[in-house]
Amino acid sequence: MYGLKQDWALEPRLRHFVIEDYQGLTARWCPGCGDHSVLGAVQRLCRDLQLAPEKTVVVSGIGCSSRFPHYMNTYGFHGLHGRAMPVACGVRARRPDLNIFTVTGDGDCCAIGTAHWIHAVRYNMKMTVLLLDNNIYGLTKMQTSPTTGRGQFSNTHPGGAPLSPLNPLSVMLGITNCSFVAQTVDWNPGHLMATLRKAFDHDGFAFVRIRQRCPHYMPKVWDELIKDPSKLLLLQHPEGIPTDDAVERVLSNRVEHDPTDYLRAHELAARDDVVPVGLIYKNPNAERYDLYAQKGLEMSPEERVAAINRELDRFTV
Amino acid sequence: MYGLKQDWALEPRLRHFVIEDYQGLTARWCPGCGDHSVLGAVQRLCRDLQLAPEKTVVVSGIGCSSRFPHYMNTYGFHGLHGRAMPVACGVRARRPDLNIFTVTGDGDCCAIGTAHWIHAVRYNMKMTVLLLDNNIYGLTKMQTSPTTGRGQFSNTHPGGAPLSPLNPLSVMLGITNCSFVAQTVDWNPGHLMATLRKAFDHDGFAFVRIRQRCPHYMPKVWDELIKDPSKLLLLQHPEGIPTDDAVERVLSNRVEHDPTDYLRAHELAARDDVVPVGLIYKNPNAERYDLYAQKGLEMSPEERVAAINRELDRFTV
Amino acid sequence: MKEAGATPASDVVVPVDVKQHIVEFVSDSGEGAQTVGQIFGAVSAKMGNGAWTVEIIPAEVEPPRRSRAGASGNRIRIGRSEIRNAGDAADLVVAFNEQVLYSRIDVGALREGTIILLESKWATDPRQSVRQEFAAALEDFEQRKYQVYQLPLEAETLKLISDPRRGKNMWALGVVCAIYGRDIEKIRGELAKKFARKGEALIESNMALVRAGHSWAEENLPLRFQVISEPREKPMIVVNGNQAVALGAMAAGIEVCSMYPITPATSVSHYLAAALPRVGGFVHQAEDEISAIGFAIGCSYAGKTPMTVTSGPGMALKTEFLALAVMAEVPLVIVNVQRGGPSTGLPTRVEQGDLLSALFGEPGDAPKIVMAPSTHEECFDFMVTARKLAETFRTPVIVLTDANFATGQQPIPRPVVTEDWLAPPFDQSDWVDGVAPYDWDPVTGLSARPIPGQLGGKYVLTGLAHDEQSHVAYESETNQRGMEARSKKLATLQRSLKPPTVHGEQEGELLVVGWGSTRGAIEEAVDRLREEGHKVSSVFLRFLSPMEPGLRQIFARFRKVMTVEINYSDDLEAAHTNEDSRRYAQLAWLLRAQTLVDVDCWSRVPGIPLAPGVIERELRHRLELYAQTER
Amino acid sequence: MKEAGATPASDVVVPVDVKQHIVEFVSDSGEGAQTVGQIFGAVSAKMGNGAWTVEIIPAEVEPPRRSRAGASGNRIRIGRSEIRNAGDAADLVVAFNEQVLYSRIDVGALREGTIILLESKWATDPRQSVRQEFAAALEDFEQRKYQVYQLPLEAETLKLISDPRRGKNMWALGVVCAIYGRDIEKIRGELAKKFARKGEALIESNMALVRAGHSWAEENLPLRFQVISEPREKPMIVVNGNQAVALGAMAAGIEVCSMYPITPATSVSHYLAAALPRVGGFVHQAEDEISAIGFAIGCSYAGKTPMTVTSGPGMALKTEFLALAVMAEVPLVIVNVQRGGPSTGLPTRVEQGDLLSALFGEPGDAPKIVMAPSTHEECFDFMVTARKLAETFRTPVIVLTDANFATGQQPIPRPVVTEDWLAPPFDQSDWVDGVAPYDWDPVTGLSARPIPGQLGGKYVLTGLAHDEQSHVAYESETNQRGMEARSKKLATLQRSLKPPTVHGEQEGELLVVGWGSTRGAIEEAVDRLREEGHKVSSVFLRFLSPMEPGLRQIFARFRKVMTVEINYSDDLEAAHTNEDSRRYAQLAWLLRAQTLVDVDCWSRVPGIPLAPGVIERELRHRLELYAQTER
Ligand SMILES: Cc1ncc(C[n+]2csc(CCOP(=O)(O)OP(=O)(O)O)c2C)c(N)n1
Ligand SMILES: Cc1ncc(C[n+]2csc(CCOP(=O)(O)OP(=O)(O)O)c2C)c(N)n1
Ligand code: SF4
Ligand code: SF4
Ligand SMILES: [Mg+2]
Ligand SMILES: [Mg+2]
Repeated sequence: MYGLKQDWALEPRLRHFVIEDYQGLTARWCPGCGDHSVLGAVQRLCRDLQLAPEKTVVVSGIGCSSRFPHYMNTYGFHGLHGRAMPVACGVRARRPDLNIFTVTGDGDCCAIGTAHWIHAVRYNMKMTVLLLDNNIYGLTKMQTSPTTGRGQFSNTHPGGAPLSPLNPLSVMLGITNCSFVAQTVDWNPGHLMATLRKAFDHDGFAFVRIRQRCPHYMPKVWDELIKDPSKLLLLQHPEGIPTDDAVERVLSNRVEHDPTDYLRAHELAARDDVVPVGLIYKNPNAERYDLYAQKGLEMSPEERVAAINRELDRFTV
Repeated sequence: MYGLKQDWALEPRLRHFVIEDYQGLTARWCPGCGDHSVLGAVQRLCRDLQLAPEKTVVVSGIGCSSRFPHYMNTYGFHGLHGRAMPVACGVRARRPDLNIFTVTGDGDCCAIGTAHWIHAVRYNMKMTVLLLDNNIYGLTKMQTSPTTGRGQFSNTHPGGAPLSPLNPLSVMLGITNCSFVAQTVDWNPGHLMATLRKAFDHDGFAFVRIRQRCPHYMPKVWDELIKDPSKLLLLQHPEGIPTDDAVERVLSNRVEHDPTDYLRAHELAARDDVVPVGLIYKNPNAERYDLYAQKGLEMSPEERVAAINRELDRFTV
Repeated sequence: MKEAGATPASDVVVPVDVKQHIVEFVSDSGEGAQTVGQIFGAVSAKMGNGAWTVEIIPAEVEPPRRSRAGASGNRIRIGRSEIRNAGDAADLVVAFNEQVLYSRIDVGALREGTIILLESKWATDPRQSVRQEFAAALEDFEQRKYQVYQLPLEAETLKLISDPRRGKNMWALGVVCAIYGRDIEKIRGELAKKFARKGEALIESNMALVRAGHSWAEENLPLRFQVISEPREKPMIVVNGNQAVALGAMAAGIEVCSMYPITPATSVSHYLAAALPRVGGFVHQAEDEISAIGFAIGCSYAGKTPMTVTSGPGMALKTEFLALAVMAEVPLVIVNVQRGGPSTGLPTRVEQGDLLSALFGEPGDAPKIVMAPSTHEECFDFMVTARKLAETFRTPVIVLTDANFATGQQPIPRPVVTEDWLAPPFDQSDWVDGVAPYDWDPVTGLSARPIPGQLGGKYVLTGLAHDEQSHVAYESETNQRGMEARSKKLATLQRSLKPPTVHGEQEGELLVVGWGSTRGAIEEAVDRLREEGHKVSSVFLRFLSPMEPGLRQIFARFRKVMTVEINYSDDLEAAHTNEDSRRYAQLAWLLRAQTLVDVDCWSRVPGIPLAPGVIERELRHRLELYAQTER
Repeated sequence: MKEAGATPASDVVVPVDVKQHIVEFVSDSGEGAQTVGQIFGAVSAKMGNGAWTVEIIPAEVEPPRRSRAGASGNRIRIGRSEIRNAGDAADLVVAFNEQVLYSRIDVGALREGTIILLESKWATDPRQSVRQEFAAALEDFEQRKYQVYQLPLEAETLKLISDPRRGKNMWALGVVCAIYGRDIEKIRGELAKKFARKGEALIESNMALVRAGHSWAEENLPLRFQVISEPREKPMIVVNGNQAVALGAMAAGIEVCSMYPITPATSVSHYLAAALPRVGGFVHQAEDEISAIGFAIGCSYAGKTPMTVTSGPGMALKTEFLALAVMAEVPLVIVNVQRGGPSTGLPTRVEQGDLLSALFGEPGDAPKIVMAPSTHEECFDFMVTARKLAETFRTPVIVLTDANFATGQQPIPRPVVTEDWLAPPFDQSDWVDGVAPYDWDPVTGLSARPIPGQLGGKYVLTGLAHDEQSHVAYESETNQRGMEARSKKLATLQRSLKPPTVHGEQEGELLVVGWGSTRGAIEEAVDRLREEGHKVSSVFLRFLSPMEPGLRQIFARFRKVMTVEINYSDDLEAAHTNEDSRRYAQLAWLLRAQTLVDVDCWSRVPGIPLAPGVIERELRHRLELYAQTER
């Protein structure tokens, strides 16, 4: 069962991928669920970038949103509730060659996964992270999540959620090494695609919070936001998410924002009158733990045996 | 084993407490350890406020700092590594009458305890929280903590810590409902006392990050800070931590800061050229989960039995 | 196949007398089969029948229509006397389309002769594919020897309302009520409860549908069954196991339920979230399961009475805090509504796979009390007992239920709640001077505990090894003494327990040992074999740690002892194992170690409850096997 | 009492020939007794003696001086042949003050006749209290019949350097080397290793102190012991168990150690943090233990070879991920350096309390491989085996060591590392078309796994119940099949194992069964009894899951079987339990369930290793007891 070839280098193959190459099992989300649009966008992104499916890994936790990997035709890891981040970081550690997408939900990421989320932001290992934030626990049938609005009915708070929602954007901005924080909505495919593309290209931990419709449990909450596009504030900047006419036509409420402006990013993230969409913050100078982790990857078996023998020398009497 | 009296009301007793009433077992920290000063300060605070020792609970996790409860002569809960917050929140839930201190270390709070810390800030239940931040894992003999400086030698990073430290202050400011964030140093007793006093009086989750000397493992790091008081930036404001002459004499590097100014708080928290000491942020309007948790506390046994019978009615055929 | 609508029933159909019958309603998710199934069960209970209602739940939130994956509904087993399990194959199934019916066929819920009342409209569906599927199914059903009656479900419903998806369930309910002679005015009461907030009009329009279905069936269906019932004397409540646990928790005086959502445990807290504020408590939804138990431990330390409730993956996360509760002797009730494992496993399905982890899950020696209710009544009662034991023995108590209980609904006598169940653990009078916080009784291991606020009781709780003063202690003797004290508590409890009662003869060929929700099914299987003259008895363990006494004596009276469980074991006849390596079912493992009796086992992990017929078949097989190998 | 300095030794003291001797160095923390103890052990090993060195560690970081709590140092047991445990009472103790010596007396480390070399300066300490304490101690020591020699430790050291706290340990080392005839030039080599970076001058000044001590002893002490040694042919390494594990990990090709600090496991990663980057890997210190194992699982899924290392509370936190690794068949080596439990327990102390939780800790059925090395060599070897088994059986493998191994140092033959141990689990050539990601072999349960990057191998790993394609599956049969496949793997491994070897006669009165670090002590105790003619043998299990085969056959050859373990069990003679309720030691429990043999046990939780003498006494007692009750 032990292999022969030491390196993971792949001979170049001439292949062209079409969208079907990225489609896995039939998605079983509710009709109208925002997860469908995100899935489509990620599949298009893979196609546009011609990512080799076998070099692509989608890691998730548990939740409606975390079923994502099953619907992709790539490698996938549908792990434990709240624990997508450590797994994804582990996959990255010694595999600089893989494309990694991490998909998580608001409960998965911001409740049970909080510690790993905070520290994954700090580790800043290269991967594209999608928070599918529907403001509710979907899979377990409508319990309050950290991002549920105050007063919102849920099965664990039939009298309404007692606390104002956690703001994942604000939280991340407070973390050292935070390098890429964007927000978009699942129902604007143009902006969603542009955001994913920018995130994928980012050299580090690129976090995209996607406001995601859950028509099954939260029809009202999402209807309001969708019907009134002026509730979205489009952030624009040459360094930010590029926007085209189609996007700008719908999102008329716009503002210039330099994503490297830390305080301005905080100010925007904290706004609760509008939903800022675009690149909130970017720090190209953040340290990358994956570069630290990959040290020694190039050593040959002979070099390693020799090095181990040098270690044994230290203990030899 | 079941009791008789239903309520927890205490008959008034005429008692006067002296410092010895708060002193428990002999503290076993290293000579010169900053934990000693914090212990002394907390004991003085209790004495000054004449807190009934039996109405006072000190909750901690595991670490050098978390041995704190043993050295107090009050009720104490020396729990699990990283888990002081949920226990303290549970103690508070149905006991508005108790004085609660939560003591934690930088590993305890900002590594393994991250999720509970973030959410405890959000719950904003009334208690005084002391983060004894020595930038290292003390008890387990010198491993990197999230607040360890980049490049610092430790036993898990003999080549130097690879990442810049997490900033607990910045993290907390990003959390909804964050209501009180202060910073002080263990070696300035005046400022320490004033900060603890202010924190104790706060109606909510009052978080004090105390820069704490660990002469045993990190003599250099702390020496530098102690020797050069200009490295500390004293925050002053009528709403902030009151400072007296003694404090001001040492801390000549001063600035006015309105603790309700959210963005300014972020700016100050993020500074790494100086250590701002004082009240960084305060939000008197934050929601309090303990008030939600205490509902129904006043119901009599008769009322409760009647209410349970009404519940049974719902299922009766 | 009978074309129901086309076969006018004779005016007087003589009802067939049956002891028990199993009825299922299945529809697409969202078509309301669950609602009417529950009502049918409740009305039957009200009329004095024994009843067991169990939900049929799709794995997805909004599965596609007309799909096997989408089947949603209820199975209701009613009987003359008490009904304690969901039974074998269904006698009558109402299906809103043929695809959802297939999902029931797939799990073996039907048998030759099962009566099927099937929506007829698919025969004329505009989509050819649908028409074909339907026709093929009808043919298939005929071959499978089901008795199919077609129902003009939607057509008749449309006569009364415009959106049949919101009413055909009620019409179908009317049909079934006609078949079983249910008192349809009792349905009114159930509808009134359900739609209380939505107003009288809705109740009336639903009643109209029920009546319409009823009349249609009386005129067009030649089916009548009679399950004789006697009106009850005592008031009954109809609850599923999770509701029984929640009600028991309130009756036990538990005022805080600290939890994190997880299937199939969440519904305990859903109900408590609504109910606890009314009885003076609240549900704390924590950020994760670790925090949930930590919060509960904090509450308990402060003298309040909390519980936590979870399932497999959540139990795993609670391991560390559970050990602290054992070590520092913090009273706490932990309910584990078991689901299919390991790992995420089968989240909505039943398993009894958490017994060994409940006993041995924590690194180090962590003796605690583990109980498993075996009836709905015990789901309620054991919460009260568990809380009492937790306080008295100063220990966590794990209550193991499972997804079978969680979704199975049953009428049970209405409990009479007393005030002393609610009493707080302690008053706040002064602590007796000089008594240590862990004043372990040398014989029983018991000690009283101080509560913050109690003058003179101050101590620092710790999870480190500690002496009677709760001071951290590294001495060998102290560590040994503390361990001993905690272990003694189990022996003390064990001495106060009675040997379990044997169901059936006190001696014989085979003794079946079980625990938890399989009781009804196992006893039914045993009774069937006994009726045939087999010398089979059964015994149920409700205490798993400590174990009830007298087992060796009981086992000695039977030639062979085996357990039947819903968890994994290597099969007795499996080729891959031998006596050296066979991995036994969890209770069997415990019994072997404790009694040294060669306890055999038959266990399976089907994700569904073991039907009495399945158990009966396996016991019969075992009897033959033992006869071959041992005589 | 002998006043050493005052008693000029005769010129030629004839050395007393001994088979083995136990020497201790104890000082205040920071005075360097640990350093010289280690050097003494290493030098003895170098000279060809058997040696076991164990640290004496205070519980606090900087304990007060001259306190029992502050004792820090080393015990070194040397012998003619291999030494495999720390032995009974010390033969000779060098103590830097009388208080630290008391801490050794408290744990029973001394006996009548033990030679004590005690710093003399306290007699003239300026503090009266100190003088009194010292005087009282000397008197007490006389009563306890110790042989006390006073050493002018500080006085002599001051002749060479100004801060005696930084040198008296070396002087003391010189003294002991003189007593045992150690080659002091060999010390130079050790010092050179230790102070390599600090320069030649420091090495020289230390050597000067060693020589001074040596000369002083030759002139002033009438003590000479000879432990005959033969120079080794093969090269040896001197390692503690944690170092052996770390070296084994590297030799096994493990390139990532993902961990969170916890005593007594951390030192594995301390060494690896320095060494792995040199051999092409790294240590990941995660934010907690959950993340540590999650990261390791991610590495392994991606085709790299990780390990995680922890102790009790950390194991508890890993429970959920461990179940995922079992369920989804992710190869992973988990080292648990056991400490005192439950909960935070005794963090620095030894226990064997995590056996049952290793086997049964996870909710649901989670079969995995569990191994326990019983020697230092096995600590190294089992890492290589564990990694191989993890890959071949596609499963997590738990390696149980403990705090006794962690701190006990021993010379073992230097392993010869081969390249194929390091080979990555798979090359990246294409996955064979049509082979499912879980293509469970129907007989063995084994299957090959695809690795991201492998063309044609794409699959989505899941912790839900799944079929061969790794598709989530709710069907009863699929769940049963998956469970069976995972269980079969253990049976497959079991078939490839040999029965364990019995130490001593193959049949007799009593068979002692053990596991883990107690091996050296148990076999020494058994040998002593055998020398007296008792028919006692012992057997050690290195595989705990699956268990090694043939146990029933072996047990059958002995009248009585018992385990000796360092964990809690209700005592055989304890008043509080009976046969129904007795809680057995962990291995005993397993053996009883699997073999149905009435396996007895004697176990204790002293937080310190079981000395051979203690075991010998208990075995003797058991032999008497059995003789009384059974004949
Ligand atoms: C340890 C553990 N706790 C709880 C659960 C139950 N659970 C599954 S998904 C989920 C929450 C899902 O919410 P979210 O992450 O927001 O995802 P969504 O379904 O909304 O996409 C919970 C609580 C679990 N599987 N494992
Ligand atoms: C679950 C668990 N993991 C690890 C440990 C080991 N441990 C004890 S204290 C500690 C870190 C202490 O660092 P910190 O919180 O900064 O406290 P300090 O000692 O510096 O005051 C660790 C890792 C533990 N006791 N429990
Ligand atoms: S419940 Fe909500 S999040 Fe889940 S699939 Fe349905 S719409 Fe999507
Ligand atoms: S190690 Fe550091 S933190 Fe711990 S007691 Fe010593 S000085 Fe204080
Ligand atoms: Mg969600
Ligand atoms: Mg620290």
